[in-house]
Amino acid sequence: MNTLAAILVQFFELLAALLLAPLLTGWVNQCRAWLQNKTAPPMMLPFRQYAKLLEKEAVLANNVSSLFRMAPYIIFACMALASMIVPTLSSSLMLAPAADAIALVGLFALARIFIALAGMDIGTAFGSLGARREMLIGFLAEPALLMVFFTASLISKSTSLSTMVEALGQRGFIVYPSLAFAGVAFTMVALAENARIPVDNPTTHLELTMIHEAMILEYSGRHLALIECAVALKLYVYFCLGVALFVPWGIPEGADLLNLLQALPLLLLKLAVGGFLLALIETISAKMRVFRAPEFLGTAFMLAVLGMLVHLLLETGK
Amino acid sequence: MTATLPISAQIINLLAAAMLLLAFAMVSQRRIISLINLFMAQGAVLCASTLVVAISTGQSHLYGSALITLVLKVILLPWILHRLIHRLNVRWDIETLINIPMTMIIGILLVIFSFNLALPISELAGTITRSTLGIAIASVMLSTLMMITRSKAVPQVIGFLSMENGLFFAATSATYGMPMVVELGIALDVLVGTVILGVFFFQIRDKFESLDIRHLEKLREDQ
Amino acid sequence: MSNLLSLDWALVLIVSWLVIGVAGLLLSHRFFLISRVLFPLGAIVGLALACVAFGALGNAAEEAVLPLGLPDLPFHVRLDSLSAVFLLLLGGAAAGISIYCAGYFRKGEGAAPGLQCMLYHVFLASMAMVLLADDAYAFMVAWETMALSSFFLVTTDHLIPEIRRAGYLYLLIAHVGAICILLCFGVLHGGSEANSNLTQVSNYANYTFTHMRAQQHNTLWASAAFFLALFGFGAKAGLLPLHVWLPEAHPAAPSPVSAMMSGVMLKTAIYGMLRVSFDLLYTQLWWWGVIVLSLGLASALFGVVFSAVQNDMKRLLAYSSIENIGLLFVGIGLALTFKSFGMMTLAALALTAVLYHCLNHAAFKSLLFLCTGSVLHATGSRNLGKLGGLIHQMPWVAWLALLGAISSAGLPPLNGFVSEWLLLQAFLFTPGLPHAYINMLVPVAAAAVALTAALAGFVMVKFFGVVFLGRPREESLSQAHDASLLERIGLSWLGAICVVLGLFPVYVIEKIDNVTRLLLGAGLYEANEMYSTAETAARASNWLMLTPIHPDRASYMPVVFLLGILVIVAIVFLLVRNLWHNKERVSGAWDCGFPLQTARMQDTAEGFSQPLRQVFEPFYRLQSDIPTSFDKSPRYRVIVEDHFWYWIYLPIGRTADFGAKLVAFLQQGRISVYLLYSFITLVILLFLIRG
Amino acid sequence: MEFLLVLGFPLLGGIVLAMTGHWKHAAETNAAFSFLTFITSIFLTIRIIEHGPQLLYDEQIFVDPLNVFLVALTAFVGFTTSLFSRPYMRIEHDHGRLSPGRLRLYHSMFQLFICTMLLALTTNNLGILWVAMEAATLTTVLLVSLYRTAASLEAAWKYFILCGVGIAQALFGTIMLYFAAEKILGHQSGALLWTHLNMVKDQLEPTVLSLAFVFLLVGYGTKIGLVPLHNWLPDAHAEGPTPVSAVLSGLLLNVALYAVVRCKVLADGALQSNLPGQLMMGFGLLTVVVSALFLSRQKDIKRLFGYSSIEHMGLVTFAFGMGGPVASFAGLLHMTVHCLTKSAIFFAVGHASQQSGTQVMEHIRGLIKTSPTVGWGLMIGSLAILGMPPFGVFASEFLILTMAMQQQPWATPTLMLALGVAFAAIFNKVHPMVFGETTAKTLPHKPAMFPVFVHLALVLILGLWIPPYLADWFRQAAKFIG
Repeated sequence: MNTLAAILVQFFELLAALLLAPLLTGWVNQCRAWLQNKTAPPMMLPFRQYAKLLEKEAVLANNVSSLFRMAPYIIFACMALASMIVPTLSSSLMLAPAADAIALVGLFALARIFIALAGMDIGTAFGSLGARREMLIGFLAEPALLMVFFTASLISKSTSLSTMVEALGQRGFIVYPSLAFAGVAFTMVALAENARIPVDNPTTHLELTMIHEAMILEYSGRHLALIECAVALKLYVYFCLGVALFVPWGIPEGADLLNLLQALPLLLLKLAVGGFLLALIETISAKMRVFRAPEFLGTAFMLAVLGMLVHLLLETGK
Repeated sequence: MTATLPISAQIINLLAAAMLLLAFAMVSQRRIISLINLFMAQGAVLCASTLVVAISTGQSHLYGSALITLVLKVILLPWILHRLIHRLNVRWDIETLINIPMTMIIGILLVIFSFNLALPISELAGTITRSTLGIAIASVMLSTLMMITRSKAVPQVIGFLSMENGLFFAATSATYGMPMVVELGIALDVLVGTVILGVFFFQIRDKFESLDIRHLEKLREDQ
Repeated sequence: MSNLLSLDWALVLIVSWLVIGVAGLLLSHRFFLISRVLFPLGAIVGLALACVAFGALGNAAEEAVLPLGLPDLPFHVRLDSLSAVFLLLLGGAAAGISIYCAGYFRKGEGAAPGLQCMLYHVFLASMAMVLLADDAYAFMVAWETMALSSFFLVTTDHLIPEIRRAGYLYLLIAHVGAICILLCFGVLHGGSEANSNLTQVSNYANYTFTHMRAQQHNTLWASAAFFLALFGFGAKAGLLPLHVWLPEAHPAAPSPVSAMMSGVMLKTAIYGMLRVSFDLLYTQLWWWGVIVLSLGLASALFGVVFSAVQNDMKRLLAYSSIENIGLLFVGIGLALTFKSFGMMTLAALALTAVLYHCLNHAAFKSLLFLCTGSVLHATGSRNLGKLGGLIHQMPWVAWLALLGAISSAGLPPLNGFVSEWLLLQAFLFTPGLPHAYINMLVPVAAAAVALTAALAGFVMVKFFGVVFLGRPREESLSQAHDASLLERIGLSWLGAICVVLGLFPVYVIEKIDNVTRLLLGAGLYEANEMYSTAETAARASNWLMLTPIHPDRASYMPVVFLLGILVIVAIVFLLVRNLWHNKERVSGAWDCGFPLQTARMQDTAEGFSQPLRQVFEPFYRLQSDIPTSFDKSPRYRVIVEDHFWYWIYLPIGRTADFGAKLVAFLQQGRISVYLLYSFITLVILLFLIRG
Repeated sequence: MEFLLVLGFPLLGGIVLAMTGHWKHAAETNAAFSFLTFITSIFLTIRIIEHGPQLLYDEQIFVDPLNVFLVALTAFVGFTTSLFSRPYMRIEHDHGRLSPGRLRLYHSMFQLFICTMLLALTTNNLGILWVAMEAATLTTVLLVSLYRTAASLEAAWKYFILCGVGIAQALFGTIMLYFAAEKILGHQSGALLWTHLNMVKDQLEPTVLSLAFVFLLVGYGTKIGLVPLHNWLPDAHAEGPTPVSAVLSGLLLNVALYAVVRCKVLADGALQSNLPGQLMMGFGLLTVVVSALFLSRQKDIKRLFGYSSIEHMGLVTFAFGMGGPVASFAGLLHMTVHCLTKSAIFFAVGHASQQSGTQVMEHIRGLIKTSPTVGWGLMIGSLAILGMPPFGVFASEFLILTMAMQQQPWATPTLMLALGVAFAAIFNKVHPMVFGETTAKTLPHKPAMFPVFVHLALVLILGLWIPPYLADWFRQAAKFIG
């Protein structure tokens, strides 16, 4: 009986991800508009945007290969798989043993490589420009994210996400200094990975500054819809990771439907607060020069490694 | 101590002293003609000493070796050398790499060195001529010195031949000479060697127009 | 069947390789016979060798004595599970590469094919002999025959001076390495004080490995032997200070040969290292592990940083081989440290990571080198600046190169990720070490390995993107033809190995476990202090899930991973196609208002790696002359060089020359000086015996 | 009876060729005489293996496993050199560098040279040994100056004077030996016979023996080319015609080393302490290191391989210096393999320099293009001489280095370093000569490369599998050396 419940929970997890992700992006745009005292766009705008795009026909550049057509599907699949793995509604998901933290980072890297290759396939200056900058950000962000996961796994003696959530959840409200370092590093990496303001402006199309946008410049119609949905999913997954690692209380243990309903409102609350904080960060900080990004991510990397060192120095003593 | 020695030992010591004197004379000689004559004299002294040893010890093969020395070192080789000098019409003096007084001092040091070198051996030697071993080694060393310091081809060859004389003298003084077949072999080698060197003189002469060794220095490692 | 069956089979197969080689030499004028018959035959022999090795993996070590060799020290041969794993690697890679060779060597270009065929098969046979050798003499003969045959292969088109220089540098460092290995065997065989009885006539017979295993050395002699082995095998593997020859020699060779050298020959050095440090040496000290770990890290980081800035695709792959070798030495270092502290399960984990990565690297590196071979054949140029957009003309090669690139970057569904995952898991256990100082080293080491893996991704994107995607940068590229049938078979065989190694790690690790049990005494899937036998048995049997230590510790299900992605892609593809539409329209790319769009406006290879040159500036020795705006004929040139060449190798050259100049003083040409030498030696000797 | 033929044929050959050397078929008669010598030496060897050591002609001649193997080797290499010199000399004749008169001198001296070496090897009387060595020097000095160029004259002059002085010192050593022997064996002529001395060597006077050994070592050391006394060797090898350099470095050095080893056996017996061994090891090590350093600045190809001969002779002296059955076995093996490989290399070098018209290495390029046999012969030969494993030189180097590691661990790193430097130097010069763009013209006559590949094949076989009868033949000889 519980396998059926597990499958249902896993299905609900995916469904929640697909629904909440666009809403989260809409909510963040609304918060940012209010903070910049503009009139906020409706929260359902992303859904309408996907519907519009899916109606349009996909326009492809003339020397594009089949990799360009295939990339959006793969990227969307990776992000969907990631959302099914990260424990949000329950900590013992069916697909949890399929991948641990390192595999998750690998999944993000796979998505990044495909989107960079798609960018380069077009053959114009913008695609390869974007790919080069994306890979520059990527090769520093990925190890930093790994170090954050290592710090958490050293504390919880395991790299599988469900065990981490359970271990971090039971230890009550003690503040780990190493987790504090890891938290700051995680936010910086999240900003960089999701192409948020300090590193890259998600809304801009200015050739000189755009990183993420440059790669998906040539996409249109259904491909663009999938990519936009994947980006939203990625933001949602990063939020869930942040919740799982740093505010894990309230994520239920077992895989039954009852506590599912009890976990949902708590998750919505955390996402709303997180979304507002993200909008706040975006309004108060300005976009950095591209060559300042390696220093920004370098600090994130150092902080994460420092987190590990602090853990080994202070916390193993107990 | 010399009084108790038998007459033959005294004569041999005398001849050995003459040998050493001749070696020194050859080292300090300037003119080539007299150099060859000194070489002939050294051959004669060697032959005499071998004869005296042969008479005193009754070693029959020593007569043969004295005869070979006489024929080879006193008659044949000087004659070949004189003919060569005449055909090459070299009359000039011998230039040396370092001046004569300096060579003399080195010569004396060499003699002292060969004497204390020969000391342990001469005590063991049973032969009556054991004391002359030091002189024999000294004359070998002096002829090597002569080869090193001369800058002309002919004096170098004469130094080489006088070294052979020194060795023969060492052989007679230490062990009453080598077995006959070896003596013959050595004599043959020396003779053929001299003939070949003569051939070389002519080749060097018509290639370099002079017999100066300093022309023979092109085969070297460039620094 | 007699129990020596697999060893006899292995020897028969090696001899058949030699026979094929000699046949190639004899038929050198009939080109068709060589390429279409002999090379495929070699591939079949390779496959057979892989099967024999696979069979021999489990059972006990077999030994035999061949009539060859010195009178008192005939060739001892031994097939245990360690050599079986590497024979499996050699056989598998040789099969793919030989089939590729059959299609690759075309008529009338390069050196005589008959000679190529002979050298190639002698190279294979000598590598197999290295893996089977069981005494110092047989090992050294096989080792240097391998170096010699690969040298002649590297200098096939010897008309180009750079290739000759590369060949010379390669053989020189290989020879110096071999001398150190000989010295190490000398120390290992008993050292000076152990048994220097001169009376025994055949006392050099104790150079067999079995005798060496029985030796107990004090720490001084053991460390001396270990570091000599590290220097010798490091020289052949391309460890940091001795790596200068690798980026020169591998690209110079024809592609199948550089694939064989990079994929398999470097692994023989790893085999040698494992054989000496775990099998022959009696003790392991922890600080050996730390030194090997730091050297490995340095070469991994150095390799990947340099491979990112290369403009020649084969040099790029050669530097990435240095990176992978660095990762292997990191794994060996960890295993040594764990073993010295007695933590056998964790040492088994690190050793499994090393062996798994050897198999992976052999597969994906030879696949990538063979792809560059096809590209080179099609376009005639190795310079990344002259390639681009080849995916349209060469789809087969492009997609298989993508497969190789993804597994080389260590991305989840494929095999590169599994060994990287095992290595990182091994790192996470180091805090358990009782030595506080090493615990500090762990975060730095883990960070460096993570950074290397990420940079490998960067390199592969640059390699694949610049070569295959975008617009062709030269007009001649449009006539590029795809790989021939035989080449495709070779490439897809290696691609299949990558996929199988990626998706079924549990089977592979079960087989590798025999080796760890041989070397460390304890395998991965054995009951250890943490987990009871019942759980371990369950773990081993569940082919789906790879959990080296314990399920809730870490687990990874590659098959579920791949299925997940494919299912979602299929659902979304069908959903979009039915609910909406799949209309497409082709038009010009966004040109931001400039009508004149040329292929030169794409990113060049230097451009793509420019950010890295800025971030890792101190690593390189940069000379870049950037033209000013008033320059009439602007030429942009960046030369990236290796510091080590200027710090270590040129000074050595200068000292050797100085020594020669000093000694030349001895030969001045004046005869009187020579006589003086003779006289002085005489006097000195007389003085000596007097005293 | 065979022994008489072994010495008789070359002597007869020398005389016959002295008369008919300038005829058209002189080279063929030279080859024929060498072939006959080789065959009779094979018969002699078989007799020795079956019946053990032989004492002939009232003990003046003594043939035992040690020198019979050297006799066979000398005859074989002499034969292959004469085969090689046939086309070589005809090409030299066509190039106008040699007149028929000089060819006559060459052929007769060649045969006499072989005869003197065989005599030196087989004689029991140390005095005759000295005479034979002196005769060998005399015969080769004319050969070295065959071309009558300024450089060859200089080389010949230095060779004659230096070896003359060296041999004189050896004579003094022999006299000392005779002096020490006479005290025990009395005045009859047996005092200089090696067999007698060998029986009574432990009663000989130690101080005199050590003095004698020093003079003999310095004397014959000049002939071997040990470092401070080596100066004549590179010039003689570079200036003489190639068959002479091949025979010089292949055979004469071995004979000189054989003489030193004979004296070492006596000195070891008398001195009880390992002084002779240590002296030889010191000389050997110095030779290997210094000659390795010489290699990197060479311009002339034959000088390069001359220095490489010095280096290998230093290695063998070091091996014999270590003593013990295994080291001597390795020394003998190294002597054989070095002789075969070095003569093969000189054959290839001869044709290579004839093709490019010069011996300066910068101007010899791309041999493999114009004549692949010469190119491959040179490449494989130099790889063999550098001690690359499949070849025999590695087998003996392996033995020498392993024994050195066991007995003299301090010496091994220096040996290794020197071998490494030598490898780097020689290979750096040979590699561009064989590969790369070609500058050479093709030869008027087809080069006789058959001997080269026969030698290299033998070396390859010795590297992989030492035939059992050869192995215990060496082992018997090694036991003699003790």
